[in-house]
Parts: sequence; structure tokens; C-alpha cells
Amino acid sequence: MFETLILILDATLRVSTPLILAALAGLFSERSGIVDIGLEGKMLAGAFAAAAAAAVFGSAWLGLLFAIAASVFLALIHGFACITHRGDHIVSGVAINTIVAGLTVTLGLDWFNQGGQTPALTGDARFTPIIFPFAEQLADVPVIGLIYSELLSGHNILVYLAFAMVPTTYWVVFKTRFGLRLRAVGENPHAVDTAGISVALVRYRALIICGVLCGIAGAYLSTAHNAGFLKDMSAGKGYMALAALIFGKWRPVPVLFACLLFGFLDAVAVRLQGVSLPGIGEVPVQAIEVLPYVLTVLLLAGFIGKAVGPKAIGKPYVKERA
Amino acid sequence: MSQAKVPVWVSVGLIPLLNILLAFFVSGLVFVAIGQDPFEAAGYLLYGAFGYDEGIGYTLYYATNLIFTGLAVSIAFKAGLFNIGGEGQAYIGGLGVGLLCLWLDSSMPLIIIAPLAIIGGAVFGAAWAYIPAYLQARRGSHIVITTIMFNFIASSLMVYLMVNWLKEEGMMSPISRTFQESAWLPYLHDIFTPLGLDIGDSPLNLAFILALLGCVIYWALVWHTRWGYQLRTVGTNPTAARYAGIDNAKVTIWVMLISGAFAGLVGVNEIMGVNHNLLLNFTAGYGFAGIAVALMGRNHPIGIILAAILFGALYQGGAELAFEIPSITPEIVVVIQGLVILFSGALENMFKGRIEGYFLRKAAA
Amino acid sequence: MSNQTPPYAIELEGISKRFGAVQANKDISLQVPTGTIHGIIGENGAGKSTLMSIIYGFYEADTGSISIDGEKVDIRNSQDAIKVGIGMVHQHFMLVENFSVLENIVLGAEGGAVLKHGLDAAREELKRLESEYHLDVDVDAIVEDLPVGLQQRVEILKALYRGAKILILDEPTGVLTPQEADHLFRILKSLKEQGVTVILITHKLREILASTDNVSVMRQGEMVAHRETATTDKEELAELMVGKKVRLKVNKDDATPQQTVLSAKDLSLFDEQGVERLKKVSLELKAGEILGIAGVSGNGQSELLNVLSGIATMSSGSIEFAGQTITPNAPKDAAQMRELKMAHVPEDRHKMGLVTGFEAYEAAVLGYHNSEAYNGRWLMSRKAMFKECEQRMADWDVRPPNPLLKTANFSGGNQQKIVIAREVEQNPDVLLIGQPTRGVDIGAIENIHEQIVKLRDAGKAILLVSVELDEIMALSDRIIVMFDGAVVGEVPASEADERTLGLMMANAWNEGQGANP
Amino acid sequence: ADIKPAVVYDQAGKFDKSFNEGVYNGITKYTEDTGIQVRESEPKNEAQVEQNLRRLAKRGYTPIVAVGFNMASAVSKVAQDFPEIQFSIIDGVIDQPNVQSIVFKEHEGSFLVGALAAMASKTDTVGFVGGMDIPLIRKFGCGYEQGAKYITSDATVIQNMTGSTGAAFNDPTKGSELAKSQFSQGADVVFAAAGGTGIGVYQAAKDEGKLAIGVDSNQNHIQPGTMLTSMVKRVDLAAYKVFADANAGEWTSGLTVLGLAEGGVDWALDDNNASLITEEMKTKIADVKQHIISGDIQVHDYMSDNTCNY
Ligand SMILES: Nc1ncnc2c1ncn2[C@@H]1O[C@H](COP(=O)(O)OP(=O)(O)OP(=O)(O)O)[C@@H](O)[C@H]1O
Ligand SMILES: Nc1ncnc2c1ncn2[C@@H]1O[C@H](COP(=O)(O)OP(=O)(O)OP(=O)(O)O)[C@@H](O)[C@H]1O
Ligand SMILES: [Mg+2]
Ligand SMILES: [Mg+2]
Repeated sequence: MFETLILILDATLRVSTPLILAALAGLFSERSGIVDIGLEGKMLAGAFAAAAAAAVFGSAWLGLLFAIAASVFLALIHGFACITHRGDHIVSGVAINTIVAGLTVTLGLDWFNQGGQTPALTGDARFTPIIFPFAEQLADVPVIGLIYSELLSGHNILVYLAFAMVPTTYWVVFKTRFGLRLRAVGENPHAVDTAGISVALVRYRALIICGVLCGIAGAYLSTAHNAGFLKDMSAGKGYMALAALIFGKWRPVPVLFACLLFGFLDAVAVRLQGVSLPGIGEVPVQAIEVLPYVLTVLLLAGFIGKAVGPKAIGKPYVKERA
Repeated sequence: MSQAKVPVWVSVGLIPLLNILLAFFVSGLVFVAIGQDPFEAAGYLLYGAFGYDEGIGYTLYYATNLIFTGLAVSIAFKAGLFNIGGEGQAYIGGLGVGLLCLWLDSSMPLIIIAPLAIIGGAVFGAAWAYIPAYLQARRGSHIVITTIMFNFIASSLMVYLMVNWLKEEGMMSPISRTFQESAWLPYLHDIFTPLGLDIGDSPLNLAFILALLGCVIYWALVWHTRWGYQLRTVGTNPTAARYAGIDNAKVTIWVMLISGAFAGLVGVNEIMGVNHNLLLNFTAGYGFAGIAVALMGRNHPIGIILAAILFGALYQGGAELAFEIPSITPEIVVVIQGLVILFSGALENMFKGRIEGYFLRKAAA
Repeated sequence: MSNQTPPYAIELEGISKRFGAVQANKDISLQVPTGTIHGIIGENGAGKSTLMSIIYGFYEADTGSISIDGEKVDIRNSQDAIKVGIGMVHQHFMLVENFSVLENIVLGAEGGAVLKHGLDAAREELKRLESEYHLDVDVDAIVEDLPVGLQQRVEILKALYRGAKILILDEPTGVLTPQEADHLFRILKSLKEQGVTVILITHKLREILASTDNVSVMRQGEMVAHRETATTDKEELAELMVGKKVRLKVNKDDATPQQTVLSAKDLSLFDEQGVERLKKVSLELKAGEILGIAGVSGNGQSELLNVLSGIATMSSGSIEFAGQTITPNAPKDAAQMRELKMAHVPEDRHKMGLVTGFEAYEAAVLGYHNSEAYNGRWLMSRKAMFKECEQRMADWDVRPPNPLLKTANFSGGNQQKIVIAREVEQNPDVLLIGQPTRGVDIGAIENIHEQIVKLRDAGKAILLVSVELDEIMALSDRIIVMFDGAVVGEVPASEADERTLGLMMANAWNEGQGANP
Repeated sequence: ADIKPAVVYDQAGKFDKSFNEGVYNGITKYTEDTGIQVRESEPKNEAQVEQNLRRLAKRGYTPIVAVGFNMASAVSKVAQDFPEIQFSIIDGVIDQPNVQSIVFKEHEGSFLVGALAAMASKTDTVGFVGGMDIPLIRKFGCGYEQGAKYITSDATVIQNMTGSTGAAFNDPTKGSELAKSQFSQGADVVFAAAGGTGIGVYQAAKDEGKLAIGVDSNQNHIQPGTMLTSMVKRVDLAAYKVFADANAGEWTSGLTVLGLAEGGVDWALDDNNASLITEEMKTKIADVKQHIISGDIQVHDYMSDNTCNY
């Protein structure tokens, strides 16, 4: 039983990693007042770029770099539309998601001729597990051994990075000058502007960070969790990350827990499948599959109530009406 | 204070045209990047979408779905609500249509089934929108999130129902039995051919007329009824709405019901008009495309029709393109769509400021 | 003037600015001597705020130049303005509401990438500033919890913290009690003594006369006159502003109150956070009288209006009106109250009274949109709405008289006319009217005040809420003062004077009596 | 004159690393062998399936191969309108005079790999990861379970489906999680009948040093060394044969069932998995195969009664 729990938690960490990265990405963007439903697209682009570069150069790290570059590029497009040209944030996000969904497959087909997939990655082209010192030796120590060797040890570096990003994000957002300006610009851009700070610049920076994090999330999908790119492999994770962000009320630590919850439900669902319950028989797959979504709705309705985001979110900052 | 105005042809003609041209230009670059001739491709695209009767029929058939979802997104938007759940509502609406057809097709004539199925689709779609609407209105749950969740839930529900209850015996894929012809919405070509008009053999059916009717209803409802007045008030200024004695929560719920109903009518086109059986994934992203259609159509029925036709043309022209040049993956059409959304939607202001400024100065001078 | 160049703190030459088709500033020149307080007045939309925003680098002028201390400077953004020593307190505060005072003050001047050091240093510096200028405020308080007067101090501190030598204040007293305003002017005076130059924008001629050294007048984007304050008077300034003679006093006879039409008993209201916003408020309103409610904004007046008009339901208490008893269990919404012939001109026309995206004829039926007059069987009658709107625009002199113009595009005064006309023309028994002249210029104020008195004389019951003591005293027959959600006193208009009311508004009546403020 | 053949792929596209790709391989080979070009088409939605079929028929392409059960209703409609055109549908059954229906006995092939899995398993626990939860995929699972139990009667067979929409065939992440879950429950051989999702399963097996079994085409090369085998379903042969028959004038309508006997399904042995397959296993499997062909072993077809009671 305990072992099962550890294994489920272990899977939870793996599954929630991209959610955490993407949700923190969204946090930076939305704290600055830019709605980002393009998390999905950026992640997918990152996944593709990472896998493509890793396949060509044989290095996961180069892949990561390309993923970040691709994702940041898209973030800048989003910024160009929403900040510079005051376009609608959601439309821009939808556009980016759509373009990426098509472009990854189109380019993939043209470059690799495998139906839009990238070649399977092996060796250095993937991020491999990091085994903590003495993990093997300690494995048999009751309780702690299992926690140490199974749960904590043996993930790839991006998993640790994702978790490290949570306190980092907290620190940046609440303890630094940039964070102060970031929060201010999402609440009242006029105040920021009159304080002599460029609203656009702060927002662009936030979007670049958002792009970097989404890129890492994407790279995780294709070069760490999996070994190659597949059409639509982000599979709605961007939207779930957004849900987690709102769920966590735009604060890093609660957002982390929201992501872990979603990851946990996913991990449990995987293990609940095909389990026959006495009397009821086998639970329909669909019922289990739908659980995280239903739970999200229930929690939103019941517990966290009204989620109030940054005040200026989604509103273009207009200084002069032409 | 004089109110200089930008000429109408500039704001509804020139600027959107420039945006779309730019989108096509960038699409052209993508074609070049993958080693295809963009002009040849554009030729196929245009020909496919508008070059022959059947192609036009397909374009309008896709447009039908997009008009429904565009209206759905738009009317919610008028009340300040972002309904991203058009996809799920359309899905469940189709379920409603399908169930009615399966139930009645052997016992009733079309003249009775058709209106019932239309109502069924609308009611099911509305019902699916009701819960997010209720949660938004009464519990303050974020409607964008709940509607996204309901898209996922709808798709699981449909699979469950199709696989366990509605699948035709012996059928490999989860797809219901085919309805009897009494539950087929007539194709427009079947209506026109006897009149001596050959409009080509396409899935375009009476649902298209229903979609146009929907636009008229939308127009009258939103701009010419008290109900629309309340809806627009809530959408632009909820505080003023309360001041005026308008129940925001009630309006929120009602408008989402109507929004869901519009989305649900996609089912009439797809299930009753084209497939003639209940199946999975017939919504194929129309709900999401509806967002772009609504915004590009500037939340006006005429605009929505035009935007829907543009997107319909892309779907159909894209299919033609992929068919004629098999080495082009059909996904490239998705790229073009995305670029159109980007340039005509998100970047609509890129030229606007400069061009309108030019005309304003000219008018003021 | 004389031959020697006076030491101007700031000098503008030929500033022009247009927004689209609106020429907001036209070839404006202005000279402000160092260490003076310089007033700027002008009607709504005259371009005052725009001009100040240009000085502060918020907007870039299309043409023209700015000199500071005799040197031409290039101000492209607020950063530049701050650098040359300009600080500004905006008409709408530029504060991040959920930040602490300290965070707001250091925003943009954090002094390092990590906040802590900057915050600590700022805390020290603020202590000094506060004691030097009597600008006490709790630096750890969250801004949205502070009363407006304090929020304004935060704005001033913000400017001073950045070393402002020129301080611009755009309509700073609109939201203050007379005492708070006095305090502000004392602060400005001590700033002046320290050599700070102050530019003050206000609609209140009294303040101009009391505290400025020079005054400039703007009209329709142009600078039309400069005066030394000592050489001018209210009448002249008013005429310069409006371009015609203005009567500054309300003509009104004594009231002849009749039967009670509305009586409220023990009204209490708790908000969503459970804070008690209204505390057992009771009042009676008679036909043919104007009952004024004085108080600093945020002391329950808005809530009172909301409860009386049906926008909010009281938590306890009851209202007797039109033969009905309204209680928490038998509430009536705003629409039902209108049917009982209660009209309501809300305090904030942008937030409540209008839908700025609507065209004038649509906005003109807000709240009465269900009325038979505007509706056919299925559809609303555009024709009926249109005709009535045209008629009212003519009657109320709304400019431009175009029912198809978007409400947002009318000037403040004309928007207010649209709202007041809408409510008054329904021939109500009771009129609730909040801040009828907030931000409205002198010319329009006169008109609105006349209309209110006319209604009273027609036997209507009028409840007037205003933070302008002048207005309350000029119009009311009876005055109630509210503080912290409760009624703290009632005075007949004849006995009311500014000082007494001001002290009651600060709930310092008892302590403050006799003491020198 | 040569035939003018065409093929319409399923919405998964011709490079799905599995089923469609098999057909594609068959076609490529046919073109190489004969020089006859095959017109390909990849519709992206339901409406396009019918549109493309109709268009190909209009332009006189025949025979037209439709890939996948999803196309059944479209083929049936179009075939009615173009009686002179020959249609072949793979994995679907349509009873029309100008339609050839080709189906496979996936359960037989699955039985074989199930048996192999049980033989290779040290824990007597084997896993099955299906793609979308539909009867066709359950058919794989059921055959696999029988095969495993045939070898080890008390073997545990853990079965999971990836999901319930088409996306379940394209979710390697979930595939990998499902596989890891099965490994943690003791499975050491996992059979994936899940299209692109399988990639994740094979990867997980590789990462954890367990064994995986491929599906449809020979997927042993994807993770050499940890792919125990693949359950091949020779859609390539089927497609090839359709064209070859048509060219020779021997194309016939009606039902074609391809099982072990016909070489339509089988298990794959090549350099990539040779080291994993012992002589003993080879003999045993050959024996089992013989028994199935001869009918001594009756493999239950899930789709015959929608249950897995054997
Ligand atoms: N950002 C802007 N975009 C477009 N027009 C503007 C903008 N700001 C001001 N205007 C217009 O410029 C003119 C001058 O406005 P401004 O705010 O400077 O007037 P004001 O004198 O401050 O009036 P008030 O007394 O009402 O504050 C008005 O017609 C106004 O509508
Ligand atoms: N203590 C201060 N007082 C006034 N202005 C300051 C102060 N510190 C910084 N600034 C101004 O704020 C602006 C931004 O500062 P700076 O360039 O150091 O930060 P940044 O690198 O843009 O921000 P960050 O490193 O936090 O992302 C600069 O133009 C600088 O003049
Ligand atoms: Mg102003
Ligand atoms: Mg720096």
C-alpha cells in the first residue's frame, strides 16, 4: 500500500512537472496583465523545437535551448499583438495555438518525413534520470529509503528545475524590484507609467520569462518525459495549467499545489483503470478520465469561490485614444 | 468638439483586407519554406473554395457550423462572457439531435422530426451551457475555466454513451445506426435540382438556412428587444445594469443558455444534415474557430457570416489543396487559419491606427 | 513684464496636442515663477489635465517646448519628468490599490534589484519627509484601506520622495473634507516655503483665490488669460472660463415641506466582507423639500443611496415608501422602486448612470427600458426612444443634440444632463441625487442647481448627497451629516456653516467644539 | 491498360507509425515493383472522407482502398453512387457488390504475442495498453490475455485503455505512465495496441529495463533490445494484393478475412529482438500457431459477442 502510494506520488511529480512550469509561465504573464491561453501552443512549439534540435544535434541541452527560443519567439508575437498593438489577448492566444498545431506538423513532415513526428530520441538527446547518491543502498531502509530512492531520486533535471522554480518565482515576484513592477503593472498600469516605468517593457519581460518557462515545459514533454515529438503532444496541458493558475489564485505556492493535485488525479486515474470494484465491477474509463475536470469544476464552485485575478488583466493599456 | 469619422469602406473594407492579405503573405512564406509554390497553392485554395458549385457548397457547409458557433461565442460576448465551451455545447447539442432522430425516425415524418430535432439540439446545447453559467452567476466560478472543463467532460460523456449505449451492434467504431431518411435534413441540391438549378453535389443542407435565420434572430434579439438591451447593459457595464434594476445573474444564465443553444445547432447541420448518424468528434474544432469568427465578425451577424465564409473557404480550399497536392500536409491549412486569426484578429490594430489616423486628419483638415 | 528674466521654474511655449480629431491643447504658453502656487482653471474638457500630463511626460506634445529653470528640457516620458524634478498628483490617483503605501512610494525608484534594501531606505527617508511636511501616513497600510485624503498624501509623498521641485496637483480637493482640504493647502504652503513650485488645477474658485499667487484660465484647449490672483475675483474668473457672465448663487425661496413620502428606519447594511457599511440609519423625507446629506465620501452615503433605490438590499431595517414596506424579507429591486416612482441620479455617472458604449437615445432609457412607452409587443420601439431623446435634448440643452452620438463622446456636464433629464422627466415622487455636479464646470452647475430647485418647488421630495459643502449648503433645506455609516447629526440649513459641518463630517464635533482647528 | 489505383488514409494520417503507415509501405512497394503510381489522399474530417472518395471515384480511380473502420459509412454511400468503381475497405465490413471488405483476425496474432509475453515474463504478470477504448482494441486485448493464460494459466494480465477519444492513439505520455503503472504492479512485458501512444510504452519499457511488444507493423526497431516482438497485421500485404489483383483482373468484392493461416497476422522476429527469443520460445510459438491454424486452439473474437469469455 505504502509502496503504491509512493509510486503514485512519483508519477504525480512526473506528470505535474510540465503543468508547474506552464502554470508559472502563465503566472508571470498574467501577473503583468496579459492573459495567456497560448501556453498550450508555446509548450507544443517548445516540444517540437526541442525534439527536432535534439534529433539533429544529438544533445538534449541544445534541444532545450531551441525550445526556449521557439517559445520565447511566440511569446514575443503575443506581446507584439497584445502589448504593442493592443489586440485581444484571447484571440492572440487562440491564433498562436492554432498556428503551432499546424506548423509543427508541417515542418516536422518537411524535415523528417515521418508524418510530422520527429525521430525517436536516444542517449544524450534526452534528459535522463539523476540518481541521488546512495539511492541504491538506501532503497531498502523502511519508509525513508523508499521515499528517498523512489520518490526523490531518479527524476531528470527538468523535474527538479520545475520544483525549484516555485520558490524562485515567489522570490522574484514578491521580493525584487522586477516583481514589484510586474505586480503593479498587472494591477494598475497607469500607476506604473506615471512612476516613470515603461509598461510595455515590463510586460514584454514578463512574457519572455513566460516563454522561457513554457519552452522548458515543452522540452520536458518531448526530450525528458517522452523521447520525441508527436503531433498535439501537449494534449490540453496548457489549459490545465491555466486552470491551475486560476485555482491557485495567481500565487506560486498554491499554484504548485493545484498542479500537484491535477497531476495526482491523473496518476491515480492511470492506476484506477481496469480495477474492478466489488459489486460495481469495472469503472468505466471515461468516468475516471473525467475526474480531474469534474473535480476542478466542483472545487471552483465550492471551495475557492470567486477567483479574482490581477485587476488590469486582459485589458490593453491605452494611454491615448486616437 | 467635431466628430470626424473614418469612412466606412476603410474600417470595414480596406483594413480587414490588408490584414488578410498579410496573413496570406506570411502563409506564402511558409509554403516557400517547405518548398511549395505559394501561387499554385493559392490557386487551388481559391478554386477549391469558390471555383465550382460543389466547392462553394462545401464552403457554405463549413460556414454553417461556423455561423452557429460564431453566434454562440458572440452573444455571450455581448454580455461580457467568454464562452470557450462552444465545442462541448455543439457536441452535446448533436447528441440531442441524434437521440431525437434515433427515437422518431421510424415513426414520424420529416416535417415533425425536423423542428423537434432543432429544438432538441438547442435544448441540449443550452443545458450543457447551463452549469457553467449557473456557477458563474451564482458562485462566481470563472466561466472560461468551467467551459473548458465542460468541453473535456462532454467529450468523455459522448464516448461513454456512444461506446456503451448508442453504438450500432456489429459496428467497429462507436457510431450509431444510420437514421431513416425521414430524419435527414434535405440537401440544398436536392431542393434546387427539381427547380432546374444545379448547385453541385455537396453536404450543404437546410441547416444553412437555419444558420442565416439564426443571424436574423440574433440581430433582432440583441439590438431590438428589451432583453437584448439588458444583455448589452450587463455586458458593457454591470454596475449600471444593477442600477437599472437588471438582474445580472439572470441575464448571465439566459445568455449562456442561448449561446449554448446556438452552438448546439451545429448538431443539426452535422448529424441530421450530413452524417445521418450519431458519431464521435463531429464538432472538429468548430467551437474554437467560432471564437475567431465572432471576433473577426466584430460581433455582428453580417460580420459573422462573412468571417464564417472566409473560414469555411479555408477549410474547403485547404481540403482541395491537400487533395490536389498530396505532398502538402493538410495541417498547413491550420497554419493559414491561425495566421488569419492572428493578423485579422489579434493584430487588427496594426494598420488601423495609422490608416484611420490618416483619414481622420484628412477629414479634419 | 519687466526686462530682467524672472526665474521661472517652468515655462511652456507653443504646446499643442491633438487626440485623433480632438485638439486638446492649442499653442499654449505658460510661465510659472519659482516658489509660487499657480492655479489653472477651465471648464470640463478645456485641456487642463492634458497639459499637465504633457509636462509630466505622460503624453508627448505634438509641438512646443518646455523649459525648467530657464533651460529647455526634452521630456519624453514620466521618467524624464521625474529626473528634472517634476512630480504630479493625478486627478485619478495613480496608486496600486492592493500594494502597501511603502510599495507604492518606491515603485519606480526602488534603488536596487532586490527590494529589501530599497524599502528599508525608503522607510527612513519617509520618516523625514513626513515630519518635515506634516504628511503622516502609516507606510505599511494597504492603500485601498486608506481614506481618499490619505491616499492623496501618498501621492504627494511619492512625488516628494522622488525629489520633486515642481508639484502638479490635478483637482486635488474634489474628494476631500473642508478640513482635509485645509490641511492640504497648509502642506502646499509649507512646500512653497521650502521653494517648491506648485501648479494647482481646480474648479473651485474659492480655493484659487485663497491659496494661489497667479492663475491661468483655459478654454477649449487654449490659454485665454493670466491673472495675478490678488488682482482678480470670482466673477471675473468665472466669466473668463465660460466666456459669458455667470451667476454664482442659487436663487431659491424657503421650502414648504408637506407630507412625509419616504421614511427609512434603522437601515443597516453589511458588505460581502461582513463589514457594516450602514449603521441604523433613519430618516424621513418630505414632499417639497431638499434633504442634503453631507459627509466625506466613503462614509455610507453611496450605500444609503443604493439601499433606498433598491440596488442593494438592507441587512436589517425597513423603508416605508408609496404605501409599501420594504424589508430584507420583502425587498424591491431598482426596477420595482422605479415603478413606485422613485428616481435616482447616481453618484458616479460613468460607473452607474450610463453605459458609455450606448448611443444617447439608448442611454436615455436606462432603467426605464421595460416601460410600455418604449416597447412594442416583441421589439423595442426605436422611434419612440429616439423622439423622446430628441425632445429632452432640446429641453435640457444637451450639446450636441444628437441622439445617435455615443454617450462616451459627450462632455461630463452634458452626460450629467442626460442622466438627470432621464430621471426627472419620469415625473418621480422622490428623487435621489448623488454628487449632481461632481467634475461639472461652473456653467453647467448653475443649470443643474436651478433644475433641482425647480423640482422641489414642484412638490417633489429630493434627497441630495454631495461631498461639496458649498453645494449642500446652497441647495438643502435640511442637512444630515453621515460619518462611518451612521447619521451623526442633523442641522437646519439656516443654521449650517462650513466649520460646524466640517467638524461633524470628521466626527470631531464634540471634541472639536471650541478648539482651534 | 494499367489500373488507376488510389488510397484514402484514415484521419491519423499515413505516418502514424502503425496502421496507416503499413498501408503506405505496401503501396510504396507496389509502386516500386510495378511503376504504377497510387493516388493518395489524407482527409482531415468526416466530411472530407466522403468528399475525397467521391472525387477520386469521379475521376475514375479504381480500385480505391479506404483505410480504417471509420470510413465504412462514407464508403458505403459513395460505392452506391459509383457502382462501376471498385472499393476495398480495410478493417470494415460493407456488403455491397462493388466493395471488398478486408478484416483481420487480430485476436489470433494477439494470442501469439500473449503467449510469447507469458513465456518471457519472470513475474507471470503481463500488461496490455490499448489506445482508444473500442471493441477493436478490446479484441487485441482479449486475444492477448488468452494467449498469456494459455501458457501460464494463472498469469495476471493487466489491461488499460489510454482513453476514449481518437487522441488516445496519440498520447505517448499517457502511454508511458500507463506502462510504468503496470510495471509497478509487477508486469514485465507490456503489449501496446495503441498507435502513437505505443511509442511512450516502448520508451518506458526501455527506461525501466522491461519488455514491450509492438503492434500493426514490425516495430522491433523502435527500441532494439527491449522490444520482445511485434504483432504484425499485414495491411501492407492486403493493400498490395488489392492492387495486384485488380491489375490482373482478379479483384473480387465480398469479405476477405486474413488470419494466421493467410499470413494476415503474425509475430515479428528480426535482428532487433533475436537475442530475446530463445529457441524454446520459437518452437512453442510455432506449435501454438499450428494449433490455431488447425483450429485446435479456438481464439475467442471479442467482437463476436462483445465479451471476453473464452
Ligand atoms: N487620452 C485621450 N484620448 C483622447 N482624447 C482625450 C484623451 N484625454 C483627453 N482627451 C480629450 O481632450 C480634451 C481635453 O481633456 P482634458 O482631460 O485635458 O480636460 P480637462 O480640462 O482636464 O477637463 P476636466 O475638468 O473634466 O478634468 C477633452 O475633449 C478630452 O475628451
Ligand atoms: N533609486 C532610484 N531612484 C530613481 N530612479 C531609479 C532608481 N533606481 C532605478 N531607477 C530608474 O528605474 C529605471 C530602471 O532601472 P534599471 O535599469 O536599473 O532597472 P532594470 O534593469 O530595467 O530592471 P530589473 O533589473 O529589475 O529588471 C532606470 O531608468 C532608473 O533610472
Ligand atoms: Mg482634468
Ligand atoms: Mg537591471
